[in-house]
Amino acid sequence: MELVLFYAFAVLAIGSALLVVSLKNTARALFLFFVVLFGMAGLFLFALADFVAITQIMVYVGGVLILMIFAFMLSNKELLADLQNTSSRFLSMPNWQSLLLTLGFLAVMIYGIIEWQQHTPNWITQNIHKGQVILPSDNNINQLGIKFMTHYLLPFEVISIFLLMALIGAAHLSRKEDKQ
Amino acid sequence: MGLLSLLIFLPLLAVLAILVLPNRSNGSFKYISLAATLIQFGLSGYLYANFQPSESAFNAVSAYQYVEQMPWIRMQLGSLGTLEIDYFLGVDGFSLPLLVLSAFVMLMAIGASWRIEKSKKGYFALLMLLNTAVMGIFCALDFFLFYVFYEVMLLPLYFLIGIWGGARREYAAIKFFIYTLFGSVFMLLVIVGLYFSVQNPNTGAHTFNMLYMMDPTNYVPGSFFEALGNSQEILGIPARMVGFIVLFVAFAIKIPIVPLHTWLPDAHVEAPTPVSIILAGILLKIGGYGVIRICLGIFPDAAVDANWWLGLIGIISILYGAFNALAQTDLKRLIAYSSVSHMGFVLLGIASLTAEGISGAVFQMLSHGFLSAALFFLVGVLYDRVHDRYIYNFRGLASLMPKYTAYVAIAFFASLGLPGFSAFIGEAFVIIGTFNAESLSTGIPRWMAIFGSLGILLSAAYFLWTLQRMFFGETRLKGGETWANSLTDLSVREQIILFPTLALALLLGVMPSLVFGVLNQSVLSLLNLVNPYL
Amino acid sequence: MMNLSPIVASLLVVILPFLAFLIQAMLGRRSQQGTISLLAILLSCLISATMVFPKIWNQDTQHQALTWFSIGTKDFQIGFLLNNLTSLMQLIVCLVALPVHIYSRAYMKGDPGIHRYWMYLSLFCFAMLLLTMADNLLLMYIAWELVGFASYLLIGFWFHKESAVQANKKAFIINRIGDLGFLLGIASLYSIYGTLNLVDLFGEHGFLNTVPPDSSGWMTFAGCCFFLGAMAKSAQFPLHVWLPDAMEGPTSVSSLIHAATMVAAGVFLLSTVFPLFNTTVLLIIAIIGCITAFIAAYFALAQQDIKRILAFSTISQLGFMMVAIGIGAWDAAMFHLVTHAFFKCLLFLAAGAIIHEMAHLKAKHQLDFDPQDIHNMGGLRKYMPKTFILMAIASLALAGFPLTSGFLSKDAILINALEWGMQQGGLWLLIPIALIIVSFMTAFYIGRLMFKVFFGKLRINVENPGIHEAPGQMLGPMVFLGICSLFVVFSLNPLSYQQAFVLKGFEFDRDYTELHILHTVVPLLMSIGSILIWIWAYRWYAQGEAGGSFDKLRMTESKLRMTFPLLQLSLNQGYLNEFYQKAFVNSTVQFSNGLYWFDRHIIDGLVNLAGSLVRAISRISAWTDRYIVDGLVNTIAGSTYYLGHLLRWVQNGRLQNYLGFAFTVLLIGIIYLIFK
Amino acid sequence: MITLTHFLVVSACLFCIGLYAVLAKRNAIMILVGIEFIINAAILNLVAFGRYDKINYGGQVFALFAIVLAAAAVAVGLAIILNVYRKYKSINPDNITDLRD
Repeated sequence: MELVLFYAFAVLAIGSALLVVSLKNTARALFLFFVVLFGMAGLFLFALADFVAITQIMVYVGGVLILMIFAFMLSNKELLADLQNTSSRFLSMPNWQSLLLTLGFLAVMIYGIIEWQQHTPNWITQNIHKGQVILPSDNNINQLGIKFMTHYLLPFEVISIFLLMALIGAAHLSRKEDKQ
Repeated sequence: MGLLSLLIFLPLLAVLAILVLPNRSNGSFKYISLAATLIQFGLSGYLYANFQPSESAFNAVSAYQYVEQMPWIRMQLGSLGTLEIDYFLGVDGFSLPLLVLSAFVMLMAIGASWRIEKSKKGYFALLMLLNTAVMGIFCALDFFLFYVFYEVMLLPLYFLIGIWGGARREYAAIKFFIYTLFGSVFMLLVIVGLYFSVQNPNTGAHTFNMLYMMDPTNYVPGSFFEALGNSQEILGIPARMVGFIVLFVAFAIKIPIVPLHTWLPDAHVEAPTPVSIILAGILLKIGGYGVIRICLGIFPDAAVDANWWLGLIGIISILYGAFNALAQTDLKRLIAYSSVSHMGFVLLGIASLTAEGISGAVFQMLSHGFLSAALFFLVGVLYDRVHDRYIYNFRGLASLMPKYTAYVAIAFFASLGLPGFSAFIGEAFVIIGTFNAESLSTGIPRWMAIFGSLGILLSAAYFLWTLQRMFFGETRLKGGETWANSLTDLSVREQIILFPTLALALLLGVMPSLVFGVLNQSVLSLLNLVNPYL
Repeated sequence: MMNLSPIVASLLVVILPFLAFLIQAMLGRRSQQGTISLLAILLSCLISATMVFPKIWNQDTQHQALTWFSIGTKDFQIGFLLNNLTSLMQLIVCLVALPVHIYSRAYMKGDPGIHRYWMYLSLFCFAMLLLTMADNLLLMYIAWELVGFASYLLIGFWFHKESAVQANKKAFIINRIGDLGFLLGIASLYSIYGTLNLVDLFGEHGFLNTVPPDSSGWMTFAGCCFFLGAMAKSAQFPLHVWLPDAMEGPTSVSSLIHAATMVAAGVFLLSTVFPLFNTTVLLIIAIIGCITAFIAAYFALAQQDIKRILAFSTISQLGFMMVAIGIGAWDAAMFHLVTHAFFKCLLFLAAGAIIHEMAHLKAKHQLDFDPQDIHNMGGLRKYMPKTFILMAIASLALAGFPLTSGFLSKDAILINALEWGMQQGGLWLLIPIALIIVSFMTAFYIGRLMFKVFFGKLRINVENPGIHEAPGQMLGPMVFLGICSLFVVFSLNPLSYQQAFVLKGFEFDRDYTELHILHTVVPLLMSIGSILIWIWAYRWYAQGEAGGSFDKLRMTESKLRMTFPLLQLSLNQGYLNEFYQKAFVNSTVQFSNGLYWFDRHIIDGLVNLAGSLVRAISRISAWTDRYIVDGLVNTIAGSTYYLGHLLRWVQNGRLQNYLGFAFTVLLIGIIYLIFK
Repeated sequence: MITLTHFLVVSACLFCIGLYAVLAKRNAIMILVGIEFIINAAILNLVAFGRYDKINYGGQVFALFAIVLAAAAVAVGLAIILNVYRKYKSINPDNITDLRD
């Protein structure tokens, strides 16, 4: 049952992602992107990262996607072009060079994963032996909070500053330039 | 940083300032150049006033003053030993007057370029770069450094003639450039040869230090230019003679001698007035200076053997230049050929190897520096007004431009050796020295003095002819009324430039001790270097 | 008056005109009266006459020098040497210059360039005075050239007159030839004795032969060089041609420079360096002097320009002085120099006055004639009696009549020459004989001038010619000079030149014996001969057929010239000018043109040929390069180019492509790592 | 049993899809989306490996960091896209070839 659900989510995510890149209409693709993110959040749950999954949905769906849609709409010429495109082909033709490259990467990675399976890293086996793996019964959120405030305090602060900087930067970049 | 470095690199600062300033402020370039050169002139005057002649040998550091010596390039070249190039500056009685002359002529040149319109930034930057190079040449005591400055000098001149010149400027510029390069490339060979022949007695490394090159004991036994008992030959000519000839040719092109003079009329005619002034006032002196300092200093033995030929070349230059000047119809070309003639005296004086001759030669260089600069400036005045220099197109200018005529007449008479002006002292002592050479048995016969003196006569002929043809008589101009209207008399700026020049020529003519006081010891020590080979 | 030492006083004498020159130069047009110059020369004159000459003449020699500059181990000095010779010369220059200055104030009045005139005149005085007192040859040479320069300026004073500027050019260039001689003479002396100082060379008195007579070739050369210098300046044949042309300058200038002082500088120079001359040189001097005296007198015979007659007479008299030096009687030469200075100056000033009046006449009646042509004059005695008397005194002095100064000095030269000639014997007697003939010729041409100008009647036919006596400012100086032309100034005995104080100041031993008989015969012979010639000339010109009207005179003269080609030759100055023009000037010009052609086409041609040759070679090599070497290279380069072009396509500015390439390379790298 | 390999394969697929989007899409926003895919693939890996690190919770913590980074990247990226659009009136990267030689 668990495996079935996992596959379902995986297929959902990968399928939607394939659609996202294949669709000619950007508006649709962006909505499908939302589906991909949902799928991914589901997959996170299977990795016992419930908080990450929640954050994924909140940040991406609530923030990123909205932003993207806004941006898309602001570039209204593209929007028009896309709306006109609806009548023509539904799927865009794949770009063969990119496709080839991508498939090459996929092959290399699959090969890497297969190779990797033969010798699992030491720390994983050690942790499994010591039983130091996250279990579905663990209180993840609690632990995460503690870790953020103790062990990862510095990166946490740095990342918040960084986020602030990024937002200010984004605001600055996107402001309308003064006409001289 | 010593005073000489300051003197050399001050114009370079001006170059930087000119390059950094935006094109918008191109009115300030001339002021920057003027300020730099004025400071330079003051500085050189200060150096001149504080110079103490010393009786040291010509190849001793103590004979030079304001010496600056520091290692510049030290490179291990494996089996060839250490490459030893010094930043080595110093002045003696030969270079110091020329230094002051250069600064003064530069001032004149800047004054003459006051109204330049075309691309001021490049013009003044090049002018200042030239200034640096010229100062460096006169100060350098390291042959490598000398050569660097020597080559640096070519570049700005090429562009100054080639860009700001007259109708055939490209031809003239290229001719000038190739001529000079022809000499200096061979000079480089000799420099390298000398380098491998000379050792620094203190470190044992090969060196470019000129003073070491002047001491025969510093030569490596068996080396190509070995000074004592050298038996190397090229095509049957002794190696040191070859070195001497090659260096001499390099400098002789600059002097210039007949038959290597043909770049000069073209360059002068095509160059803009300030560049003509610099060419005549400074550049030609580098040739004479090089012959004295380097040819005589480093190869005194060869110089003693070759001086008969040097004298002959001097005579030929004097007479040939004078006769050619007589045949000219272009005023500027006339003055250019008169330069050839007057610089022939320099060579003759040097060749005489007498104190009178060499002093006269140096004095003649100074005097010619002032006077030819003034003459070219005067031609420039005329050319500015009507863009014509053809002698037959003018007549009776004296009534139109009395002040101008007065200046021209003074400059002409000063150039033709009227006593009271500097050229007289120079020419008279070259003749006296040359005549005296026979009694000192330096190998110059007396007939050379007699033939040389004919040059003085001819110079009177062509200058007076020009004066009579252009300035006296009833006013008749080719351009008629329009010319008569545009031929205004000298402006204040022009007088400010001309007056000190001619005043200096007069001052030097009346008080030659101003120069001889500084020069005399150096001449004597040079002769001490040469005399053992006589 | 203050009591200055003679050296300081003579410094003042020299400096004052120089100051005047400077002040006049600065004031320019603002000072036209010439007061400054006049004042300067007046003071100089006074100082010279009261404080220099009396203290030096026949007393101690004074010498003072400062080191001017040193070359090598030798010092060159600047200083004054005051002895009999120099103080006398200084006084003469002052005494002649002063009247000329005063005269000029009236004569040059109203000339637009008069400020320049005063400037040049002061410059000349300065240079001439410096010349007289220089204690070394270098300084003397400087002054020597400066007087030449001043003379150049003054000859060309009216610079818009073509003939004037031609004349001054000619004068300067010919003087330059002499200057070269002087310079080479200096150079030879310097190389023989190692000094140029007159005191070192000849001792304090300046005329002691302390230098051992060295008869080597170079001594002869040096002597000839100095003589060449004197030849040009003192207008000796064949370098005399500039002097007649120099008459283009104002007459006052001619009187001062080209008659009295500057042209005599050559004689002065030779007297100064007299001990240097060996017999060869002296003979050359005598011969040249004799030829000059004769030829110039001959040329003077047929001249029609009043100033040219006087100019040739000057040349002739200078020749006399040269002969005197050549025979060793340089004291006589100096004596003649002094007397000649006064009477020749007077002659010129008087001629100036006449020309002035003739020019007035010309301007007043708007006639077209040459105011200097004696054919246009005549009968002026009636209009200008005082001028006539003064000019007559001067003419008599020139012709050597008793009671004049010229009689004394000319006799001195003639008698010395005869004594010398008898000593030498043979052909050398020709020289004194020639001199005697020249004396008669002198009497003739000056008589011709006098009679043509002052006797008969005015040949310009106008009613009421309006010619009158010269103004007082011009007459005064002339009177002074007239007095100086009389014997009393020089000797109390009008008949014996040996009593003259000038000669007494220069006593020295002669090489030849004195013949007493000559001292009575020669003056007598000369006087009688001259008087006879004057009478003949008077009959011929004043009363005879030539005394008539202008046309008649001209006809007679031209007829005469037709019959006597020698006269034609004389009028044209022996065609020497034409000869020089053809032989020297034109050939020099042609030679220089040829040389310039050579320069342009051969030397520069060679350079350009070398250039073209290099270009031709480079063109061949360029061809080889382009089609052979470059063919190869081009193939390589071409393939590189296409390869590069291929790669260039990578740089298409599309970020995605860049990324794609990056990933491709990454992929290839990974695959490589996997398969390694 | 869901093994680590499952996650890795899924993330590899997603990464490749993202890569394709980045390389091939002709719309800057879609490129951004592709980048998000790649980041998500990485997050998935982090989370998957994070299961075996209970002590530090490194995987999940860094997953969270990565999400934040992605959000920041998107913000900045979109701002840049907007500016580009303003300047070129296009967000097709093919039209923006200022880097061409």
